Amino acid sequence: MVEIVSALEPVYRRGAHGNRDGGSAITLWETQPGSIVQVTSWPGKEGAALAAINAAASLDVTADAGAGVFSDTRSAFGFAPGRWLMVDQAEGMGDTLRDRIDTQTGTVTDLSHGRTAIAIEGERAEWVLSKLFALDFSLAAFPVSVGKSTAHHEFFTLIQRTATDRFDLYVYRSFARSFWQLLCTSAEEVGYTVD
Amino acid sequence: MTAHRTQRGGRIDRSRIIRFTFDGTAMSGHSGDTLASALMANGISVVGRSFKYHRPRGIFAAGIDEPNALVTVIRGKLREPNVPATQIEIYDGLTVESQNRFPSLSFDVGAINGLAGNLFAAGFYYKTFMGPVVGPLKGTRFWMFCEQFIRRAAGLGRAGYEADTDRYEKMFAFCDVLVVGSGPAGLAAAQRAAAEGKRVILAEQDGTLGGALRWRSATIDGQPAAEWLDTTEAELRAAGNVTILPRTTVWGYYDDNQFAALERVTDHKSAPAIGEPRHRQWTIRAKDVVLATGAFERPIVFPGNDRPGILLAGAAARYAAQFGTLPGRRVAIFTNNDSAYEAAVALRDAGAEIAAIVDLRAGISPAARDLARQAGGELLLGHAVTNAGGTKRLREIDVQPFAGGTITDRGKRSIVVDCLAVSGGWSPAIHLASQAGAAPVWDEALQAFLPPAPSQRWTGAGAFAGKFSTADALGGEFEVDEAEIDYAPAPVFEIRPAKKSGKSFVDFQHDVTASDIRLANREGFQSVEHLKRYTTLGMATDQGKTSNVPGLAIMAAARGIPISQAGTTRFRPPFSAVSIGSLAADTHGHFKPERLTPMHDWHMQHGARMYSAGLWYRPMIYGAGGETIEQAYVREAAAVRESVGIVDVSTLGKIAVQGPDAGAFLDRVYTNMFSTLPVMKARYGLMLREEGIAFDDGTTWRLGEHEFLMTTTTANAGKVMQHLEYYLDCVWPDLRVHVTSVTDEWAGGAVAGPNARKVLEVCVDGTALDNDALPFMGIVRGEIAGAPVLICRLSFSGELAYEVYCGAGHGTHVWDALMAAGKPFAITPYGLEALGTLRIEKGHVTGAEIDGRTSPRDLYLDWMLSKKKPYIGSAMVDREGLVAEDRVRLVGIVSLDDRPLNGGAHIVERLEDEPRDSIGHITAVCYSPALGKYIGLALVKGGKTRHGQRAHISDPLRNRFGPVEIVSHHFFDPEGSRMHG
Amino acid sequence: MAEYSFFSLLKNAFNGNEDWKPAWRKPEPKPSYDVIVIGGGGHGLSTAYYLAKEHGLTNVAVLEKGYLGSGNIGRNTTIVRSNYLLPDNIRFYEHSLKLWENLSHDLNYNVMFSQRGVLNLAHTPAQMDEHARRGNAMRHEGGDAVLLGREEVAKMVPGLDVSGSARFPVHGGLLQPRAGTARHDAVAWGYARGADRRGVDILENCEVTGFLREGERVVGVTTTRGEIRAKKVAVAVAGSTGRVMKLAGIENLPIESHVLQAFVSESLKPLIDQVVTFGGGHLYVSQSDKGGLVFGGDLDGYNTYAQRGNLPLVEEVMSELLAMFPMLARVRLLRSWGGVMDMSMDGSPIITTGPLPGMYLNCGWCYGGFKATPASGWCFAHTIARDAPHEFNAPFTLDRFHRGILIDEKGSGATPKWH
Amino acid sequence: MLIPCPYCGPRDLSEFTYQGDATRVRPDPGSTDQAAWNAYVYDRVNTAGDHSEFWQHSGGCRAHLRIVRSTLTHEVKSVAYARDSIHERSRA
Repeated sequence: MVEIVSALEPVYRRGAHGNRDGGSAITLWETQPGSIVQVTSWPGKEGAALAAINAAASLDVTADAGAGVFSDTRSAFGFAPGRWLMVDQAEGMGDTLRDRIDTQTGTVTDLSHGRTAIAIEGERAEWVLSKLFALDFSLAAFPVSVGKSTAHHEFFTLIQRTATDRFDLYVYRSFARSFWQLLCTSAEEVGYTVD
Repeated sequence: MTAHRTQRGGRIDRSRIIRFTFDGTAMSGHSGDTLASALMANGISVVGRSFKYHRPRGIFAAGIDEPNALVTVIRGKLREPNVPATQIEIYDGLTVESQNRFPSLSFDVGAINGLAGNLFAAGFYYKTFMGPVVGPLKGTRFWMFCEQFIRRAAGLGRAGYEADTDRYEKMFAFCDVLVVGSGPAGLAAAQRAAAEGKRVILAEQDGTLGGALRWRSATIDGQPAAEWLDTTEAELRAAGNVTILPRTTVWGYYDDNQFAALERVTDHKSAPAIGEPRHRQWTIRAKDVVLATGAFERPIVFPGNDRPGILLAGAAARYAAQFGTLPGRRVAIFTNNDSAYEAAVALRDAGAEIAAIVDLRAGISPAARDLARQAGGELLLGHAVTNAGGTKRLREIDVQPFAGGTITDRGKRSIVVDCLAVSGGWSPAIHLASQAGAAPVWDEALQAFLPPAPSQRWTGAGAFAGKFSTADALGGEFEVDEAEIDYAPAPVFEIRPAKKSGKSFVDFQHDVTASDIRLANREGFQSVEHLKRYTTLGMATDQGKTSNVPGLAIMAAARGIPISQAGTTRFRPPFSAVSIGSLAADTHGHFKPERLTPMHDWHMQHGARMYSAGLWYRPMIYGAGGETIEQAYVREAAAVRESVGIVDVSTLGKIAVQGPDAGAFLDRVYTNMFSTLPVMKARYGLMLREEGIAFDDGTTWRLGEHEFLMTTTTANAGKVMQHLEYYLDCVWPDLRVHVTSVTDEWAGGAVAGPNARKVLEVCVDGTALDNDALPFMGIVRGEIAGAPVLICRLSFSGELAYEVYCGAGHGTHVWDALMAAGKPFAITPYGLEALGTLRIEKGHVTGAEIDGRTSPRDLYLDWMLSKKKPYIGSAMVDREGLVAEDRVRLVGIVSLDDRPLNGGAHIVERLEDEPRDSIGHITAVCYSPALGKYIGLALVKGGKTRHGQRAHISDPLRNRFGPVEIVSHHFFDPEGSRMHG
Repeated sequence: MAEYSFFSLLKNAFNGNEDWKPAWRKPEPKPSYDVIVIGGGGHGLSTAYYLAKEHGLTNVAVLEKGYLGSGNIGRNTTIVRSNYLLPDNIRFYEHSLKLWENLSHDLNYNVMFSQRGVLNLAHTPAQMDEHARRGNAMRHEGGDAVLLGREEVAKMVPGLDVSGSARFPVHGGLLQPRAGTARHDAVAWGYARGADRRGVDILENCEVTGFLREGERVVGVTTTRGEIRAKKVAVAVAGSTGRVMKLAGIENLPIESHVLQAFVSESLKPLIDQVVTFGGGHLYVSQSDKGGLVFGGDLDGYNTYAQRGNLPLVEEVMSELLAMFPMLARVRLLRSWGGVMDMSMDGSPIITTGPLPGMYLNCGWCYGGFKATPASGWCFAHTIARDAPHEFNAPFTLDRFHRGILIDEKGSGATPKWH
Repeated sequence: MLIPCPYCGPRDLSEFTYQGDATRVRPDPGSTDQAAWNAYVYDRVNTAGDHSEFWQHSGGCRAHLRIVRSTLTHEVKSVAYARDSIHERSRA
């Protein structure tokens, strides 16, 4: 397999940065999944589409708006009516889902190359993300495993909370470098480490 | 330490000396001082000059309402003008300059304007400077001559041209209860909400919490107010559900309880910490909000009321009690209400001598009498201050008996004082409530506008709601011991001695006087808005916080109507001025994101000069060894025609159109047919707007029975996506079609030229590439260097050409492989300029021709209009205006003088006519290596009918005129034999 | 002696300014007029003025629902220019510019028209070509336009970010030297006084509540100050067009009402001498004689009659301003406000007879209303007096949309928020 | 302004794109009734009051919504997915 080259390479500077007074309050890294796949069902076929996702990935996503699940290697969440994002560290999930979801159920769109996945973890993750997105990141309003779609200016972003202090962000690849730089700048105040 | 610093008291840290400079003079103050209190402590009486008459002015207020003491804060090369000294917390190294004075604050030549005050009355600009009707200064010339002097004289502080390199940030916050203001009302509200477990944000515009608790005397639950404040603040800080934001002004109340607030994060520090923004712009979404914004004290209007040394009584008390600074040694009080008596006591307690308390009222409350006794000094009830003397420092005041609105000369006397503390009553700070949408209500008893009934989810508390006592502000549950004074003022706003004795100011900063308001009335500028606009009352940086109500009252009196009928202006955001940087937040210095193709780094490493196309960066040319742009693109374009070139086309919009009805949907979206397109074939399509105007074009590839890959132009990708989504959601929801933007999923490279197939044959695995396997507009899947690719044989250049798509993460890998495979054929990377040249030679249209005004017929694309089916635009494309004879239509033009053509030049039939009648314009130009000529595309009236005719370009802006021949836009290989070959 | 002059100012200064007359009378409505103009904004007042001055019609009333000039005439960013692309627009706005050049004399009222130049920046070679096309179009119609290179722009506008590292580096710009700014309120007041002195009744606080009809024909209006009849009823109410026309039974028009926000900074010593517009977005800025930077950008982009906007647009405008002038981050925004724009479907106005007999309609001003004030009134007065349009407003018909004879300056079609 | 997206919940105005008057009815695709087409493309009710309009949650789930909102106060009175409201209209 040919490696998927990161869009961030020249600006991805591992190590500790920003204000070091309190150490690093957050950690940032690119998760580089092998598969990022969108599944969209026809109205009324949401159940069948979900069943296919859950079967393909051995997950248990429910039909509620924004509902999601995750494991060590996979995650899935709804981000629009009848629309889910399915992420797998391994390549090939697109084909697996295409095999399981027929035309009568919905459609599968492979976005493995088109989105850049960034994780932000740490006690100040909510604070830093609140600089960019008009979302309430408190645990009550944004529980663990839930997904949301949002935007900061031109940066369209999908966000899944994967721990009380961790969020996984999916941004368009062509914007990823600018977004990463913005994220790093926003994190300087609290100190951050790129892993 | 100075004559004006009190011996003790105040919430300042006397052990910490802070050094700053004012107009170049080194001074010092204490931690806890504002610049205003520190200047006062240093004995500075004149702090600024007024706008129009350049009158010397001193500190008048203690808060955001300060009209006079505006200064410029200087940090390195950066200047921040017009900052109220009352809002600046001093820090070591603070450097400030006074403003609007020349040559110096103490001697200002502009003060000469004051001598001709009657000439410069309200509206004088409108009545003169028109200049002569004939001669060299007619028209606007005389005015413009005068204007340059007026402009220089006007304005307040000077901003610099140096780019501001500080950081600004945004922050979104959500809460159950936002409390605006941390005076007693705000603190109590925050405490209550916190106890109920609500998520609370408490915003305070000052650096410290407490509002009036910091200077008014009262006992709360047995504790002195200041102690209660400290305890309560500590409790709130300890609670997990309260966010306290000091130095944060809530300045905007927007729809649906969204608030804009400015936090001044580092303005009070000598230097910011790493990563710390200067300002943070908060957008707060609050379920409920408590407006506890307090009230502004009003001045009383009388002749000479702007002398340095005259200030608001509440402010005087605050300087004494909070800052341990005396505004004067020998102080008189002038009031129409009880609250100033508290101020008198505070000043007295801090060490000032109270010379007299002059009260317009004949009788006062027992509490006020008590306070008067404590303060000492003469109590002059039924008296008014009728004049004030002293230029750079108040020297004396004139006092006369006052009864029933009349001043009597008998009993007139002068009192020597260096400070006059004035109170004309209080105006609740209702600005945010007014922004939220409703008109305030005039309260006759309090002589003030009270907040309207809420139109959004807010409640009011404390002085904001007309509840001025500490007990009322805190609410019922506290035991409060305070002077029980009466806050209702006498309804007197102006003192008008019979004999005119000087200017009586209403709006201090803008030098609007009471006579200006009466002049406005005489001239019919009576409505509040006319008053404001004609006299500029309330338009200064303080937005009339002290002047609005007195101004309105004087107008009402002049008109002989009650104030309630005179109306009030609507308050608009911002409540107080906010830095433009904070509103731009993270975009300051980073205006828009950069969109990069997967091969961006390769282009940069190979000498590409980049061109910004919307947010994208695309190679314009690859500069080889000092070539000009023209030399580079001619070389690149020639290489394509002669052998092979490669261009990055990743920026083209790409949309996955999926579902059983995808073909039917495309038939409606495109003017031509797509449902009949075979799988693994592509077709060029044209989209119109409903009006029948060309919208976008591109090729769409059928990858499966139910799966299409649509390409759009780079510029319109977003618009087309939205267009498709709109029709699927709002017009044809029954169609089972999904659209997804996959622009970023694919890297695309177009390999073009007679040797294109040979290049691919070297590197593509898994598929044949011959004419049968991959005919024109055919598509195949294969692999290049192990990466899966999708190859479509289509041509924008007119050459044998292939678009090779692969996953974006494989983009550079595949590009490298193509470059390696092309090496024997001298494969040449080419940029937008060469791409443009090749397309002009072929007569293909782009955004320059599909400009939102041209119809498909104008572009000779009518062959693409299907007669077999309706499509978006089909019903309107034949309207009379769209088929008119005189429309401009697409042609080619050839320069006949062998000189370059210019885009944007016009075409005329004859150069001799004056004015020349334009028959069209040039949309795109190039030097054509294939033709050896300068050519262009143009939109010209008559279009095709002019082929073979001579015309002229007329480009007066660039002084380029010359003959051209109008020809077909298909310049090169019109039969298309090269791309089919 | 003219009513207003330096000498009259001096004379009055010695009298303590006690003798000035009201700028316009506040008369009671008469039962009938030859012409009623609905709308006491810039366009309504200039229409009344030119009806009296150019056509001898003085039995005219201007009806204003609030105070005179309460609408967009006092809410705009005061820019006057004729730098249009399409000939129909150039001719009309060029006529307007010529009227502006003599307006202070004509009205004996200093409207402070300052021909300081309007500079449109270009940030790509393609944008330079677009500007050249526009400037050449202006020159071919007899207007003034100059194309400037980057160095010339840098010299003319200190503080402008002309560096190559700007996100959208400046390539040059199109300058219209005769364009500039004027004092917006003065235009309303000057026309009001001019019309008043010629006999026109200006009726403030007189809201139209209905139309009087005889058959199809409009023969007057009902108002909050009583019924008023007229031979001709002209409507010039900009953002309120939809509301007023509904009173006449016209339910649909090619108009949407949108809010446009405007902004002013605190007063500063002279910093920016021209009107400068950004090509990497949509922003225009100039500095008033009082020293405030006056600027604005795009519409908020949704239908509204509320004269207030929302935050996202505020932030976008500030971003664009700082992209041009990075020194302004430390300058402070003093005030923002909103005006309701009557956005037409092609971005160009409507000045026409009809749509009902006895009625005349002037609307669809989009962003162009202020600079059009003189020509709009001039052409509308002609149309009312002669029952036919002048050649300058002949293209601005109501039926052009249906016929497809569009004057689409921006090429963005029937989506008003994009014009 | 906040818009209550049925999927995403109340979201900031900045995430939405206005898509105009939702009372307009597109004629049958094959219709040749010019007056109906003209009305659809160019004429607007431009209501001062409760206005029925489309918004796209373009910075979110991308669904089009049909919203009734006051053009006098900006208060959102009702919201539904556009596709559902079209279905209802076509059933009616």
